[in-house]
Amino acid sequence: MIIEAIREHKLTGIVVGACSPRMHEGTFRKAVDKAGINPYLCEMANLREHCSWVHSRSDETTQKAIDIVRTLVEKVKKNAPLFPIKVPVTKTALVIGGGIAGIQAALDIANAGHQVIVVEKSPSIGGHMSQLSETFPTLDCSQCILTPRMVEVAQHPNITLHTYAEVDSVAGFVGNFDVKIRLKAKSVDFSKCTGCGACWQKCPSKKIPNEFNAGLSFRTAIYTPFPQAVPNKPVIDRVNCTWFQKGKCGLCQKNCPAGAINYDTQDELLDVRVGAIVTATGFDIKHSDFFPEYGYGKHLDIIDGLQFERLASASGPTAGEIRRPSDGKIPETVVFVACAGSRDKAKGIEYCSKICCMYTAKHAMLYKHKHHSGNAYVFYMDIRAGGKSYDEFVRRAIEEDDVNYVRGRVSRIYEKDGKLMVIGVDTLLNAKPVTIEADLVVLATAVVANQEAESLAQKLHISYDKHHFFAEAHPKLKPVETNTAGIMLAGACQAAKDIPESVSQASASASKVIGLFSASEMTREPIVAVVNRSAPPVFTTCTGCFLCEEVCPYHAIERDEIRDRQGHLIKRAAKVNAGLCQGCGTCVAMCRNKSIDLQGFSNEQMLGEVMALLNTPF
Amino acid sequence: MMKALQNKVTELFENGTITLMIGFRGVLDKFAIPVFITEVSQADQLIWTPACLNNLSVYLHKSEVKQVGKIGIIGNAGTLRSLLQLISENQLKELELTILTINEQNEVIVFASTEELEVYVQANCPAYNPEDQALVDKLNAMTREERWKYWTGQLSACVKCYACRAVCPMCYCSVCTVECNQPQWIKLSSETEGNLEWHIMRAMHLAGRCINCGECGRICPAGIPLQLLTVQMNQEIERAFGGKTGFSAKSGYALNTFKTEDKETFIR
Amino acid sequence: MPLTRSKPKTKKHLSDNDYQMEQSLISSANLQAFFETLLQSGRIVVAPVLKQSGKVFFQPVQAYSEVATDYIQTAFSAKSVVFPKVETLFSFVRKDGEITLTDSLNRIPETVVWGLRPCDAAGFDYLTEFFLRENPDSYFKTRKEHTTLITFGCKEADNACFCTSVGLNPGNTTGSDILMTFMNEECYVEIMTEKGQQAVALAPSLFKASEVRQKDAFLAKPATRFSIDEIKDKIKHAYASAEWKQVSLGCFSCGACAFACPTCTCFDIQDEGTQDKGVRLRCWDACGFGMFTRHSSGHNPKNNQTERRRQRLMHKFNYSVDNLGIVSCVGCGRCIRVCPAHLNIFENILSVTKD
Amino acid sequence: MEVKNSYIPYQVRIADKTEEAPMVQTYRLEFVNPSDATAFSFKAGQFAEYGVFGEGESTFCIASPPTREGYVECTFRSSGRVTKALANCEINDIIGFRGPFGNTFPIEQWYGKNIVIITGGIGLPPLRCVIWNILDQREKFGNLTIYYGAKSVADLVYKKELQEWKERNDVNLYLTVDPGGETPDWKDHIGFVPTILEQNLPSSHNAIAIVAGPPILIKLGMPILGKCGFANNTIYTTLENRMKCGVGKCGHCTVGKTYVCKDGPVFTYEEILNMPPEY
Amino acid sequence: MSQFEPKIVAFVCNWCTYAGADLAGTSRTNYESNVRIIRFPCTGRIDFMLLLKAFQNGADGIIVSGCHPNDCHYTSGNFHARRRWIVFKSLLDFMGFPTERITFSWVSAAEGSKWAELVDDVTDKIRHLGPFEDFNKLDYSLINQLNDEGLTE
Repeated sequence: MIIEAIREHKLTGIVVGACSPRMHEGTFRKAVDKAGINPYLCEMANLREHCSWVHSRSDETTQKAIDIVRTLVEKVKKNAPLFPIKVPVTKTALVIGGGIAGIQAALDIANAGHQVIVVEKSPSIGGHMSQLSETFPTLDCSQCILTPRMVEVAQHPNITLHTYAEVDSVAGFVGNFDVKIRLKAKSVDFSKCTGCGACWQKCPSKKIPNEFNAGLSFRTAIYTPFPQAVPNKPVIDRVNCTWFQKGKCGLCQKNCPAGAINYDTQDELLDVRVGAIVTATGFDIKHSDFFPEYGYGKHLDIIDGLQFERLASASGPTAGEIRRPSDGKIPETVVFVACAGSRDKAKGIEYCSKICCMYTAKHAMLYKHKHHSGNAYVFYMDIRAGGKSYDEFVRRAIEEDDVNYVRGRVSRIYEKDGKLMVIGVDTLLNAKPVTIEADLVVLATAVVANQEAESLAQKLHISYDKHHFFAEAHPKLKPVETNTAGIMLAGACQAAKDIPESVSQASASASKVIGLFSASEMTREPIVAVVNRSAPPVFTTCTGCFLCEEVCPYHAIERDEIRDRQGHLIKRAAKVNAGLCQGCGTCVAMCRNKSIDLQGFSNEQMLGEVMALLNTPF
Repeated sequence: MMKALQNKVTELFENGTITLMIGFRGVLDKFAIPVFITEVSQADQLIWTPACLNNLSVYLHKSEVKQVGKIGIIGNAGTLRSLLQLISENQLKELELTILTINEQNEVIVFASTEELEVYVQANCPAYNPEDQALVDKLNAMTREERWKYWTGQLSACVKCYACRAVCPMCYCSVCTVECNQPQWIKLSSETEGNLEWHIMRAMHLAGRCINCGECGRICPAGIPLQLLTVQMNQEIERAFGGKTGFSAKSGYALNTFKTEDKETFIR
Repeated sequence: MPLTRSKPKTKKHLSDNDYQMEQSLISSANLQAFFETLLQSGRIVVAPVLKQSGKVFFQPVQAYSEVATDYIQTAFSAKSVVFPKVETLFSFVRKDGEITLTDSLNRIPETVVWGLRPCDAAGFDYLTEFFLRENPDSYFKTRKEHTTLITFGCKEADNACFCTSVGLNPGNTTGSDILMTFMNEECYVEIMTEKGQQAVALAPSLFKASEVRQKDAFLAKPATRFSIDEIKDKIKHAYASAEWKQVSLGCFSCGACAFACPTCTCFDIQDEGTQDKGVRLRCWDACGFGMFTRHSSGHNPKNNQTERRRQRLMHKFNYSVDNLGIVSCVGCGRCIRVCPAHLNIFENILSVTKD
Repeated sequence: MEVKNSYIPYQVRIADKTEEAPMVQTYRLEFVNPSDATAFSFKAGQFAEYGVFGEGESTFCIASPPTREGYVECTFRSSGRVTKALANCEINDIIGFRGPFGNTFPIEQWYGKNIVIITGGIGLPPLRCVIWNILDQREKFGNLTIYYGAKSVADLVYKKELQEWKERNDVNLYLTVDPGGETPDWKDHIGFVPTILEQNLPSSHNAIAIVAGPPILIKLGMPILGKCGFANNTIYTTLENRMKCGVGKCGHCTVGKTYVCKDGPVFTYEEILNMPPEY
Repeated sequence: MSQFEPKIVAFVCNWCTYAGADLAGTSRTNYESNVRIIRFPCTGRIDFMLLLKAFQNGADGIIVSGCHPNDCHYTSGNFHARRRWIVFKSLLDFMGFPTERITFSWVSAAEGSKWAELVDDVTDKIRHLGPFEDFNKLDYSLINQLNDEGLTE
């Protein structure tokens, strides 16, 4: 109908008297566009929410409606046709984090034919998944399915892998982020290193807790985190290296056949320009030392889930045999405690860690498979096994592998002549207190955000929740974007997730990136500020005081130098980077001589509205 | 002391430090007259008396002056402070400037660096003129109706000659808001309402930038004490956000920063 | 013998009226009575008033007590009575496509300006020539017709005064309707025009006839800075003088001089209000403003202060002579007193005409 | 005697609106009040003040010839507050019109002479008035040669009429656009007007020349004509300084002692040479 | 003649207060109809001159409202605005302008009811203050001075 009206009356501006522009501005502007008129010549008069719905007396309401329309008519008269802003897109993606989510995202984007840069802070990619023994619900070996992917990343022609590296700073905006990557000094020249391993075999400092094995074994100062590491080349952990601490030793250098060891390497800063960023920095877990009631992790045989994964893992410290850390005995009774910390306001972690129910069941199952005579108890609050063949999996644990599920919390664990007394309540058996003498206790400790999450979020200008999980742009409709355009989320950095979820979110964010890269230019809303430019001899009214620079929350104000044909500087003036500007207009109100104006809310438009709203004097 | 000044300037000319000296010459009634010296021979015109009131830094915005190249300028307290403020607002970048002053002890000082200037200013230049202070307090003591009557009465005499703007070192916009007519922010006619509008806007634009040299009030042909507006503004800003203007080349601008804890008692 | 201004014999001057001037006397004591008669006559009386700023301004007064007596010169001239700083040319209303215009000419009141200086009165003379000789200006015409000028000769002058340099003097009658000169306890009254006569006729009893008197002894003797005839001649060739740059360097390009000046006539025409309802105003403008001559294209014929200052001075001493036969500077010295940069017009004129 | 108040505008109605070039419009204006229409008359070269009530007035010449009565036409580029407001007017809107102001081209003195017209961009409108004035009484004049150029093909105004003039064999038209302003199908000259002029010098025999356009064109064009034999008093131009009152009072348009609005806008090169270069 | 109905102009930001007013609408909260809303992208965009213009053109009261601190859609617009208001208000106070006619407020997108209350309160307050005439009372050029009874000061 509007379209017809436009065509019939050759309209040059449109005011739609209807509902809130916040709701349907887009709709109507599209319609206007169809009619061949610049969409930005259409404004909406909010006659519903701001008028008819809130006032009873009809005469007043009508008067107000008239005023509102008149006001917007004045505005529209001053509207200028605007055109979407085109920003060139650098078709290279940055993936932060080399866990399964990062790997998946990187591969998807790379396979779509775009360049990808992967940054991983530890010496190898793989993340937590590489530590797992087997995965629910299929019980297939974690590394068996992960390692090929890791290798694929390393060998993919479109992927540049930076391990032992971190993001130092991020500038720029969607389409063109300028990222500084800090390549931490490895002290090993990877171009020479053959990965033979001579160095770490000779390394004297051998008593460093092995992160990969969750502290259940030791590693050397020069090390590769695990046998299947990618890249499978060592780095020197300078904090624990005698050479760097005491200035002597140098055994590794002496013993390196390739002469790859170089103690003098420094951190390097690498500048890259990327069009989009996928953050896949993953999660951490709480450790047993977090729980006073479980003895602050003093007792070696109270371990967390990851440690159990390593015990159960064929590549683990016990070569897959489940032996308790204290004395290496095979435990007869193992108690698994679900929701250790999670869903516990008192501990400041209200949320559910989501994966524990499943991996606890898996752990119990693995234990029973390896030690049929043993007893496995699981203390749980309730079982959350939503997901494809998840519940079946838990049932199997209970029914086929007769794991004893006790519904209740564990209030306390203490040691009594070599046994761990697990005090809990069975809420199903009319809240009868139960005590179990255990040899090993496995806490399904809460999943928490990565330690560096907050500082990274600040570097990226993305928001995060109070638990430091990164915030998605919209909980339902934009689950993988952040509210900073061009930055996506994948995996557990956004919230606790299991592998399949992480992978699918990774693919989702990859597809967002690929979508962004599908065009060489990206278009943005033209509601941005502009600094006037005019013909010589005026050039611009801006006097270059740059007091606007400071107010811009997006650093969109740039310093421009206006030169004549001979290249002599005529004046310095502000210039708005349309790619960065989000159109808040704070600079406009700031500018003393009105050299900056905001398209769509220009001085003329706003003043026009004010003037129209009120009857003028005389 | 004047001799010392003249000799110093002669020296500066001869060693090629400056090609133009902005200073003061002979007195007509109670006023020293700004003078632009381009040849050594004229150096003997220079004087320095309590009558040297003009804020010469204003001339640094004039294209005719900028073109001359190496400029020497002698400053009273107001001038020196405005120079610092102007530097902090990126206005003197292109200029080769040699800044002189004459201190309490009647010694000629040539500032070697902005830092030196800062030190001197912080030590020797007052933030406010006590008389303005007194007037401001007097006004604040009035009822709001009295103040309204006072200002509208004063401003009814304004003829919009823009002398206040012309002598203001901080009014350096190449095109002033009154001159941009799309939209026409300020009425050009000089009737009280339009005058009020103009002076409110001017005070707002100078709030937190004005260095209180008081020139606007001193030279107003209609005798309106305009400087009081900005004195009040600066004091308010100092109270609310801290910081003084014109004492450092890096003094920020109170209105383009904020603290999350800024007072908001007046906001409901 | 008082000087009168040299006028080209060719053109007859509008201000030359055929009224035969009369002299009379009024005692200083009776001045107040005369003043009050004028007030009572319903005329608006504009007189010098001392403001707290220490400056004296012309403004409408209600009582003789408000009138300042001890002043050399008012800050602004009285031209605003006939050429207001803001003047409504007409107001307009748009109603369903039709537009109605109404001018304000009929609202102009009968006014007396009291306490002008002879230089100001001479200024009115120039204004009359300027506004009425060619394309007569209705607004000025009406106001002038409704205005009576009562001038007081100057007892003292300061060193900004230079009327004697432009062919005037502290006792000259040009432009006045009545010129009063204090002579001890008496006030010598020269009634120059019919309007003057009408004013006096309001209170004839206060005046007594008098013979022609010599005023010079009772008048100030401002310094003479130059010979006007010499200047008028020399300035014809001064356009190209290199001195213009020097004399204009100090200029801040404000409008103070033009707005204080009794003979500056530049104005701007502006609309205020909306397209449906508003007024068209004319308000003072000044040739010193940077935007004064700027085209909308950005091109500016008088692009720097040198050219603009030259325009103003050349206009006063050369152009207006060529156009109207009058030096349009009356030597009141206001521009010197108000100039923020303390530029001095007679100094400037001398330096651009030297050698 | 009662003088006409020269500040009270006539009311004129926009009868027609043509877009000549980007931002350039031609309005045909008719007097609202018939008596005004009969009272009104003007001559080639005069200008007027066109006002949008509430926004202000703007100055441009009358672009239609006096030989066509009952209406006036004006052509303007929207650049400032007033011209923009003017451009936003619709057909049948009423605007203010003050004029005619200024002196005129001495058309009558040119009878029997060859006419050379040199103009650029938005300088054509004032001369369009002259051109039609001549064409409407073609027999009274000798050859008519027109040099006209603009920044680009799009910026040429009166495209239809240019076409018409081109086709007439009694008009000799040199069309040009600045280098870079041409379109693929552009057949005419490329280059700045003065250049084209120098390449095709007109004969000064029994001829008068009129130059109008941006100041630079006037400053460059007139000497060239001088070189090819035009006497300074046979070269005319029309100046367009900023104007407000139109009656020699407001002081904006002064060039030295000259008020462009009442002593001009039409000047001979001779007169120009005696003025300070303030236009 | 019914009681005086003030004209109130509300300068609001698009993301919080405007949305808040929308909410008031969708939840059918009834409030005074004296207010006219002008929508800005952000309180940071609101130029103090506009407030002045509104009063000049006959507004009796003004509401300026945006996001609560830290909630600004553009992170800091409202903080800058807040500073500007502090200074502007104190200038107007100093010049004797009746600043009680300007109400600054934070109204979030969720505070439909607060918006309604705000409008009602302000309308009520301005009703008591009466129409704003200080500007109209001002003398208008010398010609009017001459016609007026005497002068200010």
